[in-house]
Amino acid sequence: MTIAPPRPTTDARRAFFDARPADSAAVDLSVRIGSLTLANPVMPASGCFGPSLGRLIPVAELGAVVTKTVFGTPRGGNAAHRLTEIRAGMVNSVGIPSRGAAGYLASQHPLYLALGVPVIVSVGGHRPGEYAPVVQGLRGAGDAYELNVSCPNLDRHGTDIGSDPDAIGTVVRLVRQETDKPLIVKLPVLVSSIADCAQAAEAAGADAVCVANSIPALPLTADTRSPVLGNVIGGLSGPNIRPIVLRLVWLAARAVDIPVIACGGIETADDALDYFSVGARAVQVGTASFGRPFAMVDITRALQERCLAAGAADIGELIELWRA
Amino acid sequence: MTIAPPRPTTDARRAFFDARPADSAAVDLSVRIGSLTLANPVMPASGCFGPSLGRLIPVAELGAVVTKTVFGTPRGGNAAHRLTEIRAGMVNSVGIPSRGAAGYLASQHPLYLALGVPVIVSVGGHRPGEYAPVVQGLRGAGDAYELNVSCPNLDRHGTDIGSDPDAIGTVVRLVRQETDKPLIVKLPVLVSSIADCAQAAEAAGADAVCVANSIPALPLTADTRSPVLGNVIGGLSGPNIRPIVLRLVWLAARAVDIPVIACGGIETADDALDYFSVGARAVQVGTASFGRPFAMVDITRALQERCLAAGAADIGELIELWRA
Amino acid sequence: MTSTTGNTPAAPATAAETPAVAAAREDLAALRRQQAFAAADEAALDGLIAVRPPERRPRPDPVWDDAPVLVHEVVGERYRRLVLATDTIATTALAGQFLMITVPPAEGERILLPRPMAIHRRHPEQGTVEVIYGVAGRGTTALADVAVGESLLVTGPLGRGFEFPDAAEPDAALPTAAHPRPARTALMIGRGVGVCAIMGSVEDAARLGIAATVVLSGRSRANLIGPADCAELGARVIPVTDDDGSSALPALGGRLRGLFGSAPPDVILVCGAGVLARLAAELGAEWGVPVQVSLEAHMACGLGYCHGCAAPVATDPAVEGPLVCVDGPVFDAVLPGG
Amino acid sequence: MTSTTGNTPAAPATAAETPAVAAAREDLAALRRQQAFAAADEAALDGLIAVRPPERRPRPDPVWDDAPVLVHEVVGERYRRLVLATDTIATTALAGQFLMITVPPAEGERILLPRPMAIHRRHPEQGTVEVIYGVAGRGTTALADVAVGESLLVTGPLGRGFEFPDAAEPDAALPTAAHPRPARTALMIGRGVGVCAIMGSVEDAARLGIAATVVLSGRSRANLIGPADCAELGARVIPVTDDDGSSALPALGGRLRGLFGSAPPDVILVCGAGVLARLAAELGAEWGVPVQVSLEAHMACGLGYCHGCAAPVATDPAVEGPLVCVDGPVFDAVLPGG
Ligand SMILES: Cc1cc2nc3c(=O)[nH]c(=O)nc-3n(C[C@H](O)[C@H](O)[C@H](O)COP(=O)(O)OP(=O)(O)OC[C@H]3O[C@@H](n4cnc5c(N)ncnc54)[C@H](O)[C@@H]3O)c2cc1C
Ligand SMILES: Cc1cc2nc3c(=O)[nH]c(=O)nc-3n(C[C@H](O)[C@H](O)[C@H](O)COP(=O)(O)OP(=O)(O)OC[C@H]3O[C@@H](n4cnc5c(N)ncnc54)[C@H](O)[C@@H]3O)c2cc1C
Ligand SMILES: Cc1cc2nc3c(=O)[nH]c(=O)nc-3n(C[C@H](O)[C@H](O)[C@H](O)COP(=O)(O)O)c2cc1C
Ligand SMILES: Cc1cc2nc3c(=O)[nH]c(=O)nc-3n(C[C@H](O)[C@H](O)[C@H](O)COP(=O)(O)O)c2cc1C
Ligand code: FES
Ligand code: FES
Repeated sequence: MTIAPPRPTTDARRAFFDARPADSAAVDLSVRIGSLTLANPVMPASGCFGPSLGRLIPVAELGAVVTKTVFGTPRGGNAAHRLTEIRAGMVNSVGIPSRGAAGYLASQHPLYLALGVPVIVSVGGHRPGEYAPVVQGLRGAGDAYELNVSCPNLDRHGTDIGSDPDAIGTVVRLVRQETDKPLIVKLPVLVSSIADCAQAAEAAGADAVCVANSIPALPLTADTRSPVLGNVIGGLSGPNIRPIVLRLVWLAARAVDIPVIACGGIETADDALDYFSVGARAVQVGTASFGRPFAMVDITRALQERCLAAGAADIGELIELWRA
Repeated sequence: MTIAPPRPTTDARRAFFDARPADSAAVDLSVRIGSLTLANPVMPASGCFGPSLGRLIPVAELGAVVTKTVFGTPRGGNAAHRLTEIRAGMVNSVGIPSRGAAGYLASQHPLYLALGVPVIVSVGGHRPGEYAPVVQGLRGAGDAYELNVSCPNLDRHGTDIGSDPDAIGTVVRLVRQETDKPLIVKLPVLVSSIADCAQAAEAAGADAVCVANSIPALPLTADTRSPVLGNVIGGLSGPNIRPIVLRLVWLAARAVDIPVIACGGIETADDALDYFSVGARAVQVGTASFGRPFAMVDITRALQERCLAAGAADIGELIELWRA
Repeated sequence: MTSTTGNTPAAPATAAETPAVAAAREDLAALRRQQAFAAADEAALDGLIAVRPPERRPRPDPVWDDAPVLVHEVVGERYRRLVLATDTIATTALAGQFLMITVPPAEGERILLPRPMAIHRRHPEQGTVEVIYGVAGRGTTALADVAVGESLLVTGPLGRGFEFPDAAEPDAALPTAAHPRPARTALMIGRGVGVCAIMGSVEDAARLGIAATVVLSGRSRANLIGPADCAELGARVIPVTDDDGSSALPALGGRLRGLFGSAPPDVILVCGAGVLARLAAELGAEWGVPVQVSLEAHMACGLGYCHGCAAPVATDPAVEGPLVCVDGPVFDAVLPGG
Repeated sequence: MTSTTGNTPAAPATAAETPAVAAAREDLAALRRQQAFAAADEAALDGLIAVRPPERRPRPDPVWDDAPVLVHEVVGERYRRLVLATDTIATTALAGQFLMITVPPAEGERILLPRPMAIHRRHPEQGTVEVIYGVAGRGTTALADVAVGESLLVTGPLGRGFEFPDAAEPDAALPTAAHPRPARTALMIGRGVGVCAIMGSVEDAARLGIAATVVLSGRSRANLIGPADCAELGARVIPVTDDDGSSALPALGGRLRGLFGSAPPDVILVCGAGVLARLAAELGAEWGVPVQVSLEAHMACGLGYCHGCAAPVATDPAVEGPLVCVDGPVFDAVLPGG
């Protein structure tokens, strides 16, 4: 067996890394989430990113990374199928497998740290009291925490914690006792009043809200009309949820003074600008990264280029220009 | 000026009327909503039907018709644009113009009565107490009432009445004092717990729930990112909302014993069967009628044919056959 | 979002401007022009629109049909022409009525709402109608993919069209304000695809012996709709275009005043731009002749039941205003206070 | 929903049965057969799958690339072959690794998730790879529309492929349970598009001088994937098909026992059906040779971060099980308790 000497090969990924634009002093994309300043407002959505993406895209060009939701104790995931794609969009019911806070610290956090951008650790629980112990278990790891309250509340026959403003307040207050780091509350879509939920988070001391998680849905097979997903129900994501989430972001941004981070169906800089124009201050990209791993970096670069080209110093100015 | 003698002309509408299938004694599509028996489980969604459709389709083949929502006092509609179509679906913010109960009785109800099928009058209000007076004002007209509780509750800073189980209960109890006719409560999508809402309706004496109304959304123009709709917010409808509503119907059907009427993105008999397979007992067709006015009648006919062909006596048997 | 620029225009170009920056500036300038145009067009209709008095004859019953596509071809640089075989509609449609065309699903593109389109020509003998449309967005883009031989689901004829004064009853009565004298001459003004709405009236004029003068307005000669139709129908054509400035409002108004000042037409029919409707209303007021205008609105049903197509008529907020699909698309255009 | 039929099959046909009823009955019967087949295939994997011991050599780094489509043609009756120019992947991919192919948007059809596809052939000299796929649903239907000359966004090489025992270090050590003797002969079994996953190993066998016997299974001769590839690579082919019964499990098992009973292969590699994986595991147990199987799962990322591709391996509910995209797609297949 002879081993051929390696010859230089080429691929589009390499060219993409090389095309990194120069930072322009004329454009300021930075955004503050509490005490944390992000260099730009683009980050992945929780569960739609992993350190292994660092081999495919220049993660350092993002404003931050967000981890998959970490629970207090280890959990397996749901039965297969865990995801599918239907005409309406992607539907997933991964079930948030987690190695627990200790497992995350040992095996995942070092990989996230190595990426060189702020790490926002997503934290989950199935009772309002379960979040603070996870944050405690993380022992200060992470630059901010995103509290994923789109989880069934086992104290209240399975209604989402995040659909109950009181429960949101409890979660935030308890976590606040554990950490001074910025807290982001990630809200569900199916709530009676997104304004009430966002205000509950703000009043309890959250530094930002993320609007929103995926929309619960039930995909059926075409032949026998049985559930596609092992868990029957999954979360719908992708571009078709964008007009629904745009309204929620608009309402939330009018209801609170803390920044609103938009999440839902963002694929391009235009989609991000839609959200900025209704009041978002940062964006998260989920489903789009699967088909186009470089989507987030593309958006970051395009935001800078658009501001530059329009002579706008920041995104706020860019939006004002259209409306002039 | 000479007037040409009329010559016989032909069109597909005429052929469709003529193709009316014979009723088969072997198949029973009937469904009971309280004291009312519908010959089949297919009807229009409120706001997506008018007596003028009777010129285009054999309305007598439907199980019932549902009127546009009637309010107590006359209201204009929203500013233009009142509707648009985006990739995610249709979005409307008609604003429910209404001539009030008296105006409906005088100018609309006679046209509905002439259609020869049960008339379900949709009733709206902006406070829980506003529904019963409308029903009173209808003076017994209509075979059943659908209470459209997807309206902002002016008593509670604009949160939908239908997202609050207590308010739902109040609406139903007050209307029940006015009428013995079947009451259907039409629920919104953006609620914390559809099961709680459906149970509140059932407990207060409703005969059925309709799941669900359109999903609030905010469409923006591509160029200046300004709202397309005069009212900024509109209701998203059409096939992309189906997987979201399927889950709600599944949850509602498990939560209550009264029939669940499914509404959301139904275009074909297959779509209707999806809903039947998760527990719906009747279906409403909205957006699909705009593009294919005969969609509802097509579904009714196809349900009968499928049962016949599979040797099933009713839709329940048809579904069991796949699962066997 | 805070901004320091407020309403100031984009900063002027500097020597160091890159091509990307220059392109973005041009985009922004184009957007501004378009915004200004749309705003002017909308403002022009302000207070101008009134529902027409009740019709004297019932409208034809609408039907839906699976209409085979006999011709589907590019017209000029911007438009496409469809010839549809749809016997009942071709035979019954009145001038200025419209169709709802359901765009068939293709390659996963699903268009939910039918698209309203004027009936450009009726050929009752052949049982066909013609539609001319511009590719504007998702729906018309998908429509452009339909092949000859396929069928389109169409519903029509819909709405209330243009009517010549007393044309229905040519020898009815002496002219009064409510019943002006039967039309003997007519001025039609159409711009872009708006020409399609008035072509049925050009057909009627030819049939009724009314002398028709048709202003065809568009960006350029190559993009005018209707010259051949007008020639066939024996109408006098006044082509006006943006590229030579002849379509500009003052120029066009001056020309029409010159042509008709001494012998005004008996009626003015207009479609295709709010500013043209206002010009027509001004001329109508000067000449004391009625003006009818065909309007557009986003539509879902076309039959008056979805309440989606509010006409731009100010009404009591507790009363629903007129609907473009059943009370129009043709309305009276009367100068506010006129 | 109440039902009186419960689990009884559809009523037998009567004399008065109409063609529509007969067709519906046939549909129902086909659905039942398909359900039974899918259930058997899933059940066959039960308890069979185990994660392979750690690799001795690191996997190649995945990249993404805009890969021009050089060939896109129909193969047999049911499949399509893509030749993609993607230099780094062609040069680095290991046998049994796969790509994620992003289906480009077309005519409004938006496919969000990339589709996992085995690398059927690697041509490092040309910098190309081949993929063969069947049109299954929305994604592959849209993929079939991609024209030669367009580019496809692909990510790869991904996952853990097939490995010959100690092929990486052919002269490493004496055979033990953990380190079986270096392969000199190999049996590969592929069915349908599952053949694609094993063809890289047929390539490796040719390069390493391992005698390969390849069972190609499919519905009919015209639908077999791989005969030409195997001929080119000098592998012995055993074609088996459904239409002549040769692909039936007992027939195939008997034939392989006859061929290999006295001189078993050093390894069995299998892909394309759960029931074939179980047959291979049975043969492996009889012959005392290792069996590797490549599995499918719905995937989003292909990189181990979305946790969407759970492998069918029972684990402690508090511990996440293996993922097909990074712990597989190739796993060990060991009879339960074997
Ligand atoms: C009575 C009537 C007659 C018409 N006749 C013609 C004609 O003969 N030729 C022609 O080219 N066009 C005509 N139009 C305009 C035509 O309907 C629109 O260009 C078309 O609906 C645009 O659809 P789209 O999907 O391509 O655009 P999009 O912008 O993607 O459409 C989004 C939504 O807005 C609606 N919409 C957008 N623009 C218009 C508009 N101008 N009018 C009404 N709805 C709109 C669409 O129907 C759709 O629901 C007519 C409109 C009306 C109301
Ligand atoms: C590692 C691996 C290698 C594969 N190699 C090949 C190959 O070489 N040739 C080939 O034809 N097929 C191969 N497949 C299967 C191929 O990925 C599916 O046929 C394809 O994803 C179906 O997509 P669709 O949109 O046409 O079907 P749809 O049923 O519309 O897909 C709906 C969703 O389910 C997923 N899905 C459906 N079926 C499968 C499946 N069998 N496997 C994985 N996901 C599925 C889709 O990706 C999509 O997310 C492979 C699968 C895996 C996991
Ligand atoms: C595969 C997958 C896994 C996800 N996991 C999580 C999670 O662990 N925690 C969380 O808060 N959201 C999770 N989400 C939701 C996303 O973060 C995001 O809110 C949602 O997908 C909507 O954004 P998108 O349309 O851009 O995908 C997940 C989504 C997907 C598709
Ligand atoms: C134009 C339009 C008008 C509507 N008006 C009403 C209404 O008056 N009352 C009501 O309860 N729902 C109304 N709806 C909601 C529909 O009844 C239905 O719940 C929704 O459209 C979802 O069904 P679909 O996807 O089949 O359209 C309206 C929907 C549309 C599209
Ligand atoms: S389009 Fe429906 S009312 Fe006019
Ligand atoms: S496909 Fe994402 S973890 Fe395997």
